Amino acid sequence: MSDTLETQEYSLNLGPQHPSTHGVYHARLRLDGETIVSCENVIGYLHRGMEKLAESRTYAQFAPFTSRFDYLSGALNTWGYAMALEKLGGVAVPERAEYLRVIVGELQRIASHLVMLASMVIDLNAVTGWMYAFTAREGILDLLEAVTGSRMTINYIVAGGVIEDLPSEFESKVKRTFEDLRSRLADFDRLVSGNEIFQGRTKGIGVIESGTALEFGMTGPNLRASGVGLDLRKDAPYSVYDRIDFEVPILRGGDTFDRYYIHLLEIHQSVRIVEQALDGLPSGPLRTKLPKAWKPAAGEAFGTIESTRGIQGYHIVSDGSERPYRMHLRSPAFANIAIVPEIAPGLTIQDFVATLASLDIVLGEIDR
Amino acid sequence: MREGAREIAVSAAELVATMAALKALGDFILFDIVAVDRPERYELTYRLLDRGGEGRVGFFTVRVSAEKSGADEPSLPSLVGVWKAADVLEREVWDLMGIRFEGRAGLKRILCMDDFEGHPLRKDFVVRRTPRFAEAQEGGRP
Amino acid sequence: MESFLFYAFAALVVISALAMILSRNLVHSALYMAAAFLGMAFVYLLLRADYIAVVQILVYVGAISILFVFGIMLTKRDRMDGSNGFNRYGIIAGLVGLALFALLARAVTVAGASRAAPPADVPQAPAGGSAVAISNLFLGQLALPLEASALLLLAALAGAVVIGKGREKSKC
Amino acid sequence: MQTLNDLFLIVSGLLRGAMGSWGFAPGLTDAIMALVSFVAIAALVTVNIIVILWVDRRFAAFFQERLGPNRVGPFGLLQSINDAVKLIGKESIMPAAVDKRVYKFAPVLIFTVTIVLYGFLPYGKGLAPIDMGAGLLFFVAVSSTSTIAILMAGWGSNNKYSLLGGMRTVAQVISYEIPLAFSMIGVVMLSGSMNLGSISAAQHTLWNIILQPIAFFVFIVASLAELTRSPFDMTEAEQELIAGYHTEYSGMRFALFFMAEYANLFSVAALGATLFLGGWEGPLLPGYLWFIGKTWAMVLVILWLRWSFPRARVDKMMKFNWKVLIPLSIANILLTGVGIKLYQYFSTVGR
Repeated sequence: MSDTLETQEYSLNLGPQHPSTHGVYHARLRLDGETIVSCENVIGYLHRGMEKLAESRTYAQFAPFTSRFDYLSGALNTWGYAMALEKLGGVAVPERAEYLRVIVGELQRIASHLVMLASMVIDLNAVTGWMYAFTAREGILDLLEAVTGSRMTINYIVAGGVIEDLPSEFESKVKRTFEDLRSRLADFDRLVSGNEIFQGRTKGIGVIESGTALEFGMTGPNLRASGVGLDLRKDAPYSVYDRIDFEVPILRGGDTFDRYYIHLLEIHQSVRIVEQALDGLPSGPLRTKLPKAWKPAAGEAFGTIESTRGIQGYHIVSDGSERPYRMHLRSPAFANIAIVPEIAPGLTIQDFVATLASLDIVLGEIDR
Repeated sequence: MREGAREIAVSAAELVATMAALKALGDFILFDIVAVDRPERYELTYRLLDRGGEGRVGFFTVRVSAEKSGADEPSLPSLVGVWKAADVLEREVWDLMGIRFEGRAGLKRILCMDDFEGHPLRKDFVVRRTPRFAEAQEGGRP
Repeated sequence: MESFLFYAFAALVVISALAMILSRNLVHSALYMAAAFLGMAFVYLLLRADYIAVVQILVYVGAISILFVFGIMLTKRDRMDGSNGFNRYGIIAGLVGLALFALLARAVTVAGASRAAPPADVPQAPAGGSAVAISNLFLGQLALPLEASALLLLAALAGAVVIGKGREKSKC
Repeated sequence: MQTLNDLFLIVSGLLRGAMGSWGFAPGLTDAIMALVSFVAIAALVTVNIIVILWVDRRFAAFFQERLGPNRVGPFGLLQSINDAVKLIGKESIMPAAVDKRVYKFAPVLIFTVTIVLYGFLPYGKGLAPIDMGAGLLFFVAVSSTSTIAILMAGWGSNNKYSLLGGMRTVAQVISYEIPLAFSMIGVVMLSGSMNLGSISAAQHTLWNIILQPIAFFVFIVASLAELTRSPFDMTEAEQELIAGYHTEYSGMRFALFFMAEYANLFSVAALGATLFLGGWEGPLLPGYLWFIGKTWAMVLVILWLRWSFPRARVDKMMKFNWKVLIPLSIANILLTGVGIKLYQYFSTVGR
């Protein structure tokens, strides 16, 4: 008789239709009981060939498509694309537009982080926390709708500036919404973060060391939760971030709880940024108008932006025509999810679901 | 090097050694690989994120070309041994642009389906309405 | 009424016992076994032995048969249909079974004949249920055997833990 | 007042009298009365499920700053009926690879067990449909058989998620049965009976929750696990196992599982009310109203817990059971025994 009783491994397809894969992510797991032995990522179920589509659209026509990459933070996607185009064509952006971009971008970040918090706690079955976060997000979406006209796939930031000015009495609306947001976040924090069961489910689970995170090219909150302070808004300031006083929260644990908690901290920083940007909002034009058939000179440009999930990069190659010769998106979630097979072995299914939720993936951006 | 050019071009043979040397400097992480289908060659841009400059972050670009010879599949040495991030990035380039990376395992499609035919980002890829799968439509797909 | 119920439950026991033996599927067999246990519990109830019936359900249906089913379910299950195959001992088993049945039938008839005068120290089922009587018996007259069996079970439990954990892990 | 209190007894007495005057045989009368009480229980189960479903939704909505169902009927009261009709009308899909007999029988079994449980509850003084000496033990025993139904569903569905749910159920329910039963022993010791009616009557002066706070805590936690309610709803953890053991069920078969879950919620809450809150004991109002009221208080507590906590981890939950709850409940038995002896000693000395 052998020293230990033998167990039998079996495989389980977690996804693509599964409640907690946040879209159509598919993990092929080998399990021993409920413990994961190995994991294989299967992605691409949402692949829409966006990079190919870009080659048959003009630069302006493709802009709305970019908000469908990371559909939870559409405004930031369009901003990244706009910055790449501005680099490509050497277009100047009016100052007021930069401030408006910061306002809309940070509101979008808050909304996206709230979705992350909500979906993370619902994956741990804290249903009430989920409702709290989504109710808070509703207020932010109302603000975004008031400015941009849409709630999800925001197409507000275009190459050269923004398309609309702020509506009237926007500042007082923001003030009210933020008050509400703060009290809701405090409720949420008390309800979820301090909960013993929640901490037991998340602390020390799915730890990503900073070295591993860098090796896999992780960026964004997930990297900052592992103790690496890398945030383009601070480290390579674009737009007007160098004029705004904010902090980049850094946590050291690298576990699921830290990845969750850093989102909460970042929301507070984004609130600060929006408030300062509203205070410092200069007057002036909104947009450097580009011609309809805009033809940048042949060449290439790489525009990066600190998106909600990490550093997003748009690599655009122009051949002098009105359509891009090649458009490539460097998607942060694509790198973030690549780490899953590395950290999955040893986790149970429950922990896997929690860890996956904390990585905050958006399949629209991964599959492109 | 940091103060000098932010961009270097290397040959395919030197790629791995260059990258390993850059990694040994300690502050670079592999950020992205972009492949562009130029008329006469495939141009690959390896973008590294440089965290070295006193709290400032920059990007460092390494360019390498894969020649379009008569064979369908141009190839380059793989960087999986240097950065683990290269795994999915190289699979993406292989999937969409059809550049084979040598010296690594598990180079298979990542975004398109496993039985997809062709490499969609190549300029000679013809976009059709019907999907291209190895098996005919009426044949029961698994 | 009572005899009708008895025949119904007895039929349940016999049919599920037969089905357990004859079923080709091991899991079905285990489930039929649970049904037979349940039927036995009903028969106990009819005999006014409600405590025994409870224990029958709690231990046999609620725990033992579930562990049986559980154990069988987790074993290899490519094809469950032929998992409870027959072997060539069928005739011998049948003969042994018949002999056992004859023995039991004889015992029952003998006991039935002497039923008129039950031994004085066997308590009759009281009106408030048999639990009180049984617990009095267990904690009084039978305390020593009860404790001995508890010790035995504890030893078995510890042994099961040791075997289940394996040698390597139990070191740490 | 007394009339109101004994309303159901009087009605059943009248029925029996009427049947006697019609010349029915006593056996037949008994059978008909059993049928009547069965129908009454079934009606109670059904009405209860509908009400609990509605309350659960509205209660959750209240916690989550939502409105909840409010369109169908006044305050959305008919929403549950609407859902029931929908589920009955739906096609009951049976996957091809299931073990047909096991798959079909599991929902029937689980619902049967649920209805039987309702028969043991003491709804008022002398109002227990099945009144037996070891009633409490019987309740526990019968409720433990629902495990086998869940296991059948999980295995019969031929789905790995279902099987995982079934596996978790067995580990969870069988383990938590131990502290659940142990937590009741203190109460049994205090009242000196396992008859649920006597236990209620024994709490005439003082509710057991005051004498047995530890047991009450253990009971609540363990019954949450027994019911597989959040935070211990591992068996159907929708974020991990889709829907656990009933992933492959649809239509009326799914409805049976669903209804059984909520019906069990009520019966376990009723057991808690009987054991710790005095059951039908109470001044002024008729006993059955007290019983229903206390049960609903327990139901609301369980629902409140559901909407407040995330799901625990399987291994931590098991550790909690074996390392905290069981020692605690055993210590409680010891404490109760010592307490009873001390009380007896001092009360005799005092005399």
